Amino acid sequence: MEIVEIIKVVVAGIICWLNFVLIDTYFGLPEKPGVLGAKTIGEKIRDIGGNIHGGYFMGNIVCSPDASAGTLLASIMSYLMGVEGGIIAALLVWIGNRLCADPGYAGTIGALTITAIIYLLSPIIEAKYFIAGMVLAIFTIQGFEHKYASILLGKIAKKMNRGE
Amino acid sequence: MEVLPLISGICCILGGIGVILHTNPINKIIMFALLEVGMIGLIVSSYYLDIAIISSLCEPICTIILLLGYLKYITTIKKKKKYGRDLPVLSK
Amino acid sequence: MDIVEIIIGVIALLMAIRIFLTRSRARKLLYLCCLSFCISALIALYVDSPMGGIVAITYFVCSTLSSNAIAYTIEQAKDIE
Amino acid sequence: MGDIAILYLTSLIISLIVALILKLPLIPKEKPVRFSFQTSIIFPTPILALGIEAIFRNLFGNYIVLAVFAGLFGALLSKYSDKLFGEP
Repeated sequence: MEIVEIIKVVVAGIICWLNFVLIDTYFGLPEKPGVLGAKTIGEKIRDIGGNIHGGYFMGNIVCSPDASAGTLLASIMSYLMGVEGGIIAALLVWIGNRLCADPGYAGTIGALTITAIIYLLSPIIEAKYFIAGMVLAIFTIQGFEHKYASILLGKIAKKMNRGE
Repeated sequence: MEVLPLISGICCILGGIGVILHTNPINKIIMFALLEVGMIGLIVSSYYLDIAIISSLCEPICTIILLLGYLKYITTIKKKKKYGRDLPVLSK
Repeated sequence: MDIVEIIIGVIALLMAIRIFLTRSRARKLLYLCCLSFCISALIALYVDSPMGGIVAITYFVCSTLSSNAIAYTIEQAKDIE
Repeated sequence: MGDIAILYLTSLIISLIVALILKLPLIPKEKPVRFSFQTSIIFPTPILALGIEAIFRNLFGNYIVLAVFAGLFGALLSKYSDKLFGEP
């Protein structure tokens, strides 16, 4: 039975990865550093041999709650409260975004889309596996190997016409 | 054997050692943030949820006060060095 | 002991050790961000009631504010020196 | 099920009407849209109204009056968010 659970976690992780990377790239995170702190992280990533636009992406995730935070918090609230929890999470993520001097398009739209996906997939994959999947997805970008992750993010940004 | 108290305890111990061992002030503040992470985890693991909300609201405020003090310290050192370079005129 | 909690716990342990060992200041912030994702998920899985969700959201937003301030200060300190 | 849908629809429609009365623009005037801080009818107003309605329904119960107030508060929060959070 453990094998089935691990397969569910991996599939949920792939869905969450596609969700937050595509939404963040579409709303222009790799294009420019939104706040001053993201600039220094991007230049640091460039110094160790990565891509500068991937570095801006990582810095913007650290400095304000974007679609990654929206995905995690909406899956937590929909595990605890059902569909209404996702809407409450979208409201609170918008307030957090405005506190960090960010327009807040990416966070709320990411939260609403993951709520819809969890509601559609709930007979097959429960919301508990999406939490672990989101942690696994953020681990592959922020925690595993910064150089290659930033090169991959830069290629995706170039393909979607955001940044160079 | 639960997972949350175990991870929080390890974070507290590592943060406490790191605050002593690192020498750069920014590194000390980052290690202090790691210690606060473990502290909030330990509070939640004994179900004191209201205290957890209050302490996680107060955490960025105390970090910002420490950082303001650090910036003031750097600026003071810079000004004193410039003033010290001008001083030898008096000592001649 | 659930398989979901074990996966998140292993990732959190790895991140705590990597924060302690990395030398660069800017890369420590990236690992700290990943650690706060893990702790926020663990809080929600441990408490298992709507109040736990409120605690998780409050904790995550406030830790983001704190790391925003630290990154801003690194840039300012580089400017002054 | 039908009652809950009616409550959410009420708060959504009330928030749109109040936003029209307060003269919010339909979409932000600055281009490109994804970097502008200006609030408009399409983006934050319906989400704020639905979120406040969800919080009210979980705290106090299913009343139609609370849905009307939720729509009113959502539109007001969307209009005056610049004064509340500070200009960027």
